[in-house]
Amino acid sequence: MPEQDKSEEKTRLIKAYTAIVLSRTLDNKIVVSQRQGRVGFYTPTIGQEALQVGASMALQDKDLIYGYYRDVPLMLHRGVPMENIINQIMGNREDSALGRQMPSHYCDKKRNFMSVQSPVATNLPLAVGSAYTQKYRKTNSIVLTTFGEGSTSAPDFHAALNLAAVYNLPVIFLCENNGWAISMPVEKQTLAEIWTKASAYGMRGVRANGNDLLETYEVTREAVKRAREGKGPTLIDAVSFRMGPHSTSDDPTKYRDVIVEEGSDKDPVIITEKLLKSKGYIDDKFIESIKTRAEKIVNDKFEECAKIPAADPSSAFTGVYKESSWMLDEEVKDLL
Amino acid sequence: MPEQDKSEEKTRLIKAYTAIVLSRTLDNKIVVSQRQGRVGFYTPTIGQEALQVGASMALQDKDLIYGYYRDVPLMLHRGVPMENIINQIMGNREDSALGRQMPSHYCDKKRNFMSVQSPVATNLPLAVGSAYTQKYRKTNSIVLTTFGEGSTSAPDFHAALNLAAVYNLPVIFLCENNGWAISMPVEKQTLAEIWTKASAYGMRGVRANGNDLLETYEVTREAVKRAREGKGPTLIDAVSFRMGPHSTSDDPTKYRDVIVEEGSDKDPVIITEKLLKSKGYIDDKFIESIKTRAEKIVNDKFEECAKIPAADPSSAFTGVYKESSWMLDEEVKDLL
Amino acid sequence: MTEMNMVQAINNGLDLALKLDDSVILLGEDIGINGGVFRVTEGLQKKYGEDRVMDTPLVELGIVGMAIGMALTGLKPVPEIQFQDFIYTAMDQIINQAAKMRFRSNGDYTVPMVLRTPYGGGVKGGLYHSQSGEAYFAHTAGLTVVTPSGPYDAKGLLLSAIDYEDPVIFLEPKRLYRSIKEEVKDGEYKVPLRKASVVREGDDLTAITYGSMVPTVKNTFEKHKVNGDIIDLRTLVPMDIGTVIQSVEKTGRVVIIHEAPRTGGFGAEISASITERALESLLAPILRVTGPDSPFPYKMEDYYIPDDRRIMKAVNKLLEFR
Amino acid sequence: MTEMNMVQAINNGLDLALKLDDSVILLGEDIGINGGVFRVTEGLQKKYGEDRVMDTPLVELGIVGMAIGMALTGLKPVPEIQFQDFIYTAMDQIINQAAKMRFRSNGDYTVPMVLRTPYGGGVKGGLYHSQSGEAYFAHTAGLTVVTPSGPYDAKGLLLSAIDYEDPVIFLEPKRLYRSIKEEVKDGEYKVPLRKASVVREGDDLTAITYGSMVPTVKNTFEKHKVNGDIIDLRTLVPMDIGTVIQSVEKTGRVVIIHEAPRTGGFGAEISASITERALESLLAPILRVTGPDSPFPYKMEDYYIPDDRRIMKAVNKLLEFR
Ligand SMILES: Cc1ncc(C[n+]2csc(CCOP(=O)(O)OP(=O)(O)O)c2C)c(N)n1
Ligand SMILES: Cc1ncc(C[n+]2csc(CCOP(=O)(O)OP(=O)(O)O)c2C)c(N)n1
Ligand SMILES: [Mg+2]
Ligand SMILES: [Mg+2]
Repeated sequence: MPEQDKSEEKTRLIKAYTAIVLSRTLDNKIVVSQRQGRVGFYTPTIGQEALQVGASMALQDKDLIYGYYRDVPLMLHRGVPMENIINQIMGNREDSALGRQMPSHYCDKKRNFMSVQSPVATNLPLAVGSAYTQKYRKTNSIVLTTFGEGSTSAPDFHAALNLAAVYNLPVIFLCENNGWAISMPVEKQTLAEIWTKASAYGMRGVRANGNDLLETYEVTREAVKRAREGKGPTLIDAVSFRMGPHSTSDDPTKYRDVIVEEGSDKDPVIITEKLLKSKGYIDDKFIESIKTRAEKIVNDKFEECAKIPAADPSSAFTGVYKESSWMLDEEVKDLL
Repeated sequence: MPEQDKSEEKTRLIKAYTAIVLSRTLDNKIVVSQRQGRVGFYTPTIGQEALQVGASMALQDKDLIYGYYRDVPLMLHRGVPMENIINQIMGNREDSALGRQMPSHYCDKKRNFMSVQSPVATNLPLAVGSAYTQKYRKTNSIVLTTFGEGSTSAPDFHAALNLAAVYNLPVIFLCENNGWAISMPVEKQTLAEIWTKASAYGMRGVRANGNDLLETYEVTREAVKRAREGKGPTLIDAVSFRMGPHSTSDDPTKYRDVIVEEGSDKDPVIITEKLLKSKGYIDDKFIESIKTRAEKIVNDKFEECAKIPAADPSSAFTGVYKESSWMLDEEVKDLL
Repeated sequence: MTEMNMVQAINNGLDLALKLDDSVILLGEDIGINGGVFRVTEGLQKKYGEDRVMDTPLVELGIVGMAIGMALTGLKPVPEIQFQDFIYTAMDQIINQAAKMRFRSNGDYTVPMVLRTPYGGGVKGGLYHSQSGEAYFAHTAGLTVVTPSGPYDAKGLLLSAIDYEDPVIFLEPKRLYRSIKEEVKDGEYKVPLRKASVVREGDDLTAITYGSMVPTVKNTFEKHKVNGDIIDLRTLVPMDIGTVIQSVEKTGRVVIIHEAPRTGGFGAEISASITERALESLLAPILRVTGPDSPFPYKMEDYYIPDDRRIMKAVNKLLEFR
Repeated sequence: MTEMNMVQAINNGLDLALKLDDSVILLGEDIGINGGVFRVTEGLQKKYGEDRVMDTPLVELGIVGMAIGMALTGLKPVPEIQFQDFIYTAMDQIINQAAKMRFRSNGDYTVPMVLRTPYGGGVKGGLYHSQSGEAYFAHTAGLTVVTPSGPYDAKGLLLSAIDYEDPVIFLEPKRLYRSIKEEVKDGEYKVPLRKASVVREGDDLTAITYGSMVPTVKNTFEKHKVNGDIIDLRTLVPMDIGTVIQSVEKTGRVVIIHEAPRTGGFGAEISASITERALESLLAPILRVTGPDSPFPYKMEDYYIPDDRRIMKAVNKLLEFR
């Protein structure tokens, strides 16, 4: 690799690694805070950092993302300010949804990160429609949408992939295959490997080791390139592992043994560190300093955000229509 | 082939051919009657006779069928009395649904032919549930469900195939691939060949030439055998051609040229005749006599059924619950 | 001005919308080369191309979901569901995505989509080609539910809906598609959403109805010389409560007519809203003349749909009540 | 008799049903090894095996569709939808298959299925874990809509529903899952469907409510010593109109309380049914205290759900009205 490229790669990988560490640190902080009652609910992202950041590395700012409730690493790498994420989780006055949505339901229009819903896979047809806009308007932007492997059983997955293929749209379906849908292991969810489902739509499907930052990046980059060149959609099956519980309400000991311990060889943070070390981009000192800095950033941001007051109660009952309905106006007068 | 087997095959194939001819004759009769205003609506089956009869040949009486609105040949071969079909289409007092359902919405519990609905593909999850019952109750019966290739885009297709595979159920998905979904050709419906969609569920998928009675029979027989042996579901892509309009309300000249003329070499009736002739089972005289007899049977049955009076109007407003609701009772008093 | 039936008027409205604004995209099953099973989109694909009048695969939730995704990125999609009876697989997209998007994103993302679909009986469609499901949509905050009762309104309401910045469920009474002709303005004009229209005036009672039943009620009142107001709601939600209450305060007697089953139908909301606000004006019980609480039948549809006889039974009961 | 909360009572009812009849099959997401996200099915898979308590892939329409197919072939499926908010992709199966099967096959095929699902707010679930969609089901002829308000009724109604030969939508108020304990009979007993229960008696007014709101209304009446009937409908459709009208004729004043949004909510049907039948008994407008016409919010859910203050506002308005 020429020096110039190597230096670019180093910058890119350090940015990626930083996002991974920040995200892991934030994740742990929120989980602890939830237990302390400072946060209502949360869907941890632990274990899915490398694949999300790898995919994000392949995107441009103008590309659209229809993410899901587990996409903090992706958002951080993309440049969504950490306080936006924390404010959302706290549902305070600065939350994009003013406390209307549950925690983990992010939205950041400035960074083209669309509003997250709870019903799984229902973002996929929307992503397809938005990809249609890009093609129709010749924007040269593409759309990426994320979802879990359990969500591939949902009807919207089927609808979206077929439509994307038929209209040859610039959209990438990134399956964050963490092996579990709450208590349902992927082997019982479906008998086929996820990436092979693409062939049912005449679409390209590929698998990536989701714990390998660079592999996910390369696979996504290829998909992005094809999409931008008008060569159509790709389904990426990024295989990783859900290291945490499904959510802070979930007790995984009911249905599984822990298989990947934090800090073990299979932890994507450790795998990414090894990668960067092997390339000579970072060393233990760097790792320590970045983790210390991450702790401080996360703690500071968290405390800052915790001070932001709740939105005015009335904000939970407005903004349903552009022009309000008289019914709601009347009802709100009664209930506030 | 030993004599015994040959004679059995002859009986079987003549029964099949007879059903095909009867069905074609009935089809034409109903289409003409619709133009004369004697029938309200109809979805012709012309072109799909060989595949339906071929599939039916592989079933036992105890097997369940979840069919769709184009399954007259299948029903006739199975032994559904022709008058049941005509009565349904006329919606008279003898209709299984007492004139409640549109024409082409058959039901014959005695022959294990389940009630047909209009929304496409929504019979598929039901077929899976009923297949579950067979497995759970160890009945050794299997379930066959039919649908058009357009219906593979519908969400229920996706749900049903995945569930059937995951629970390894004795169910056969027979796609009657007639090339069109009203005005939408299969090439625009989906980019993949229909039989390949099975692989997305880890299921066996096979293609059959649906105009070839024996091929469809063999393919279905193999699928039935596997299902009965506990080897799970199969998707069969039986490729034929919709020779008629989508329905009597449809004008196909708006969107396509006629490609298969009745009586041409591609007509499954002609293809089946050739097959039976080549085996020495029938000759031209037999063909003529069977067609003449079919004309007579169809005309007689039709006129008989036409004489059956309509059901009492009140029957359109009963039978919603086992124990009627007071609301409906009250409403019906007002409207009759 | 040209004399048009409702199919022609909607076709004309869509044509105009497509011409005036290249953000407008039509999508649905068989709407392109085939011109729609009711011919509402006839000729439009030829005129505006396959990328603006899109034939879709057979998947209602995909049609609606894609349309929402288009709307979120600046287009103005007008999806068609071939029969309202087939909309239910798309209910999640409608209820959980379209209706809630503005609220949950605090206005960052909005869904200016007009979801067109023919509804109601009268074409011998049986259980699955005759349903009137307006109540399902009317109960869903975030949706605006509109139904025209004639060609002029159909075009004018459609153009308003396309301009509206929130999702509109546009229910077309298929029974009226070709049965009424009216003079319709050739160019652009709008009939406002959220505004009822008083289609006949009188003092003795108030008939409240919408969509497919409006002509029936009008004909009944004319034939039997009923001296009453007939209110065509046009927009069900948000309902034009002012017009309703004003009439009720004048007449004191109310009959509500719709084709959908009575229990939980939109008539219940109209009745409840009136009782809440104008009980003291009521001189008689509020009556509902509706479809019965049973699936829509094939053969006996003329009994199912409210008719002259049933409407007059209610009218007479109201007038005789004291 | 054992003291149980609603989770325990339903679990106990399911256990009994599974034991008594091998046609009973439970299916749903995470109901097996995990015991359900609310623990309602805890321990049942272990006891009855994976073929009777089935963990399913993530596909609501498949869960419901499969259950219908089981019911059509002699089983008694009890599918669970994890949250009622996620039921909408299965609406077509519910409306077009389950509800219409008996009618369209003239009784040859029937759907004895009990579709269980937790609904309503109070667990900080936001837009998608808090909905009360009963009105969608109540408007669908062919369905029977049931919702218990406490542990005893929950078990008894569930056992009636499993025995019933038509599809039942069994809505479990998740807010009450663990908040109330009652003495519950250990063995089999039934609480009849289609029968309301008068949970408190009084002369001044009638409160009509169901499911999640019943304890709130009871507490409010007790605390403020309101002298009124409280009717817990238990079965919404077909509604027990006799009990309702009898009370209204006694009191002449009616307040309806539910958590779902007002417009097109089931309260509208209750109100309309009363006005139709008992206008002359009414001494005051029928009032509705309901959730507002907006999506269910995360943070401000205590404002969304009718409370003591709002109920008393309506009660006082009714009592003062003359
Ligand atoms: C349509 C729908 N059904 C059920 C749920 C409840 N639920 C939330 S997450 C989840 C599992 C999703 O698994 P997967 O798609 O693999 O994503 P993961 O949580 O593993 O990232 C379920 C069943 C839901 N959100 N949406
Ligand atoms: C869910 C649904 N959407 C739309 C329709 C209207 N419709 C009736 S048949 C049909 C085409 C079906 O094509 P295919 O599945 O190939 O069956 P075929 O009619 O060709 O036998 C359509 C769109 C329907 N019945 N159901
Ligand atoms: Mg997962
Ligand atoms: Mg076809």
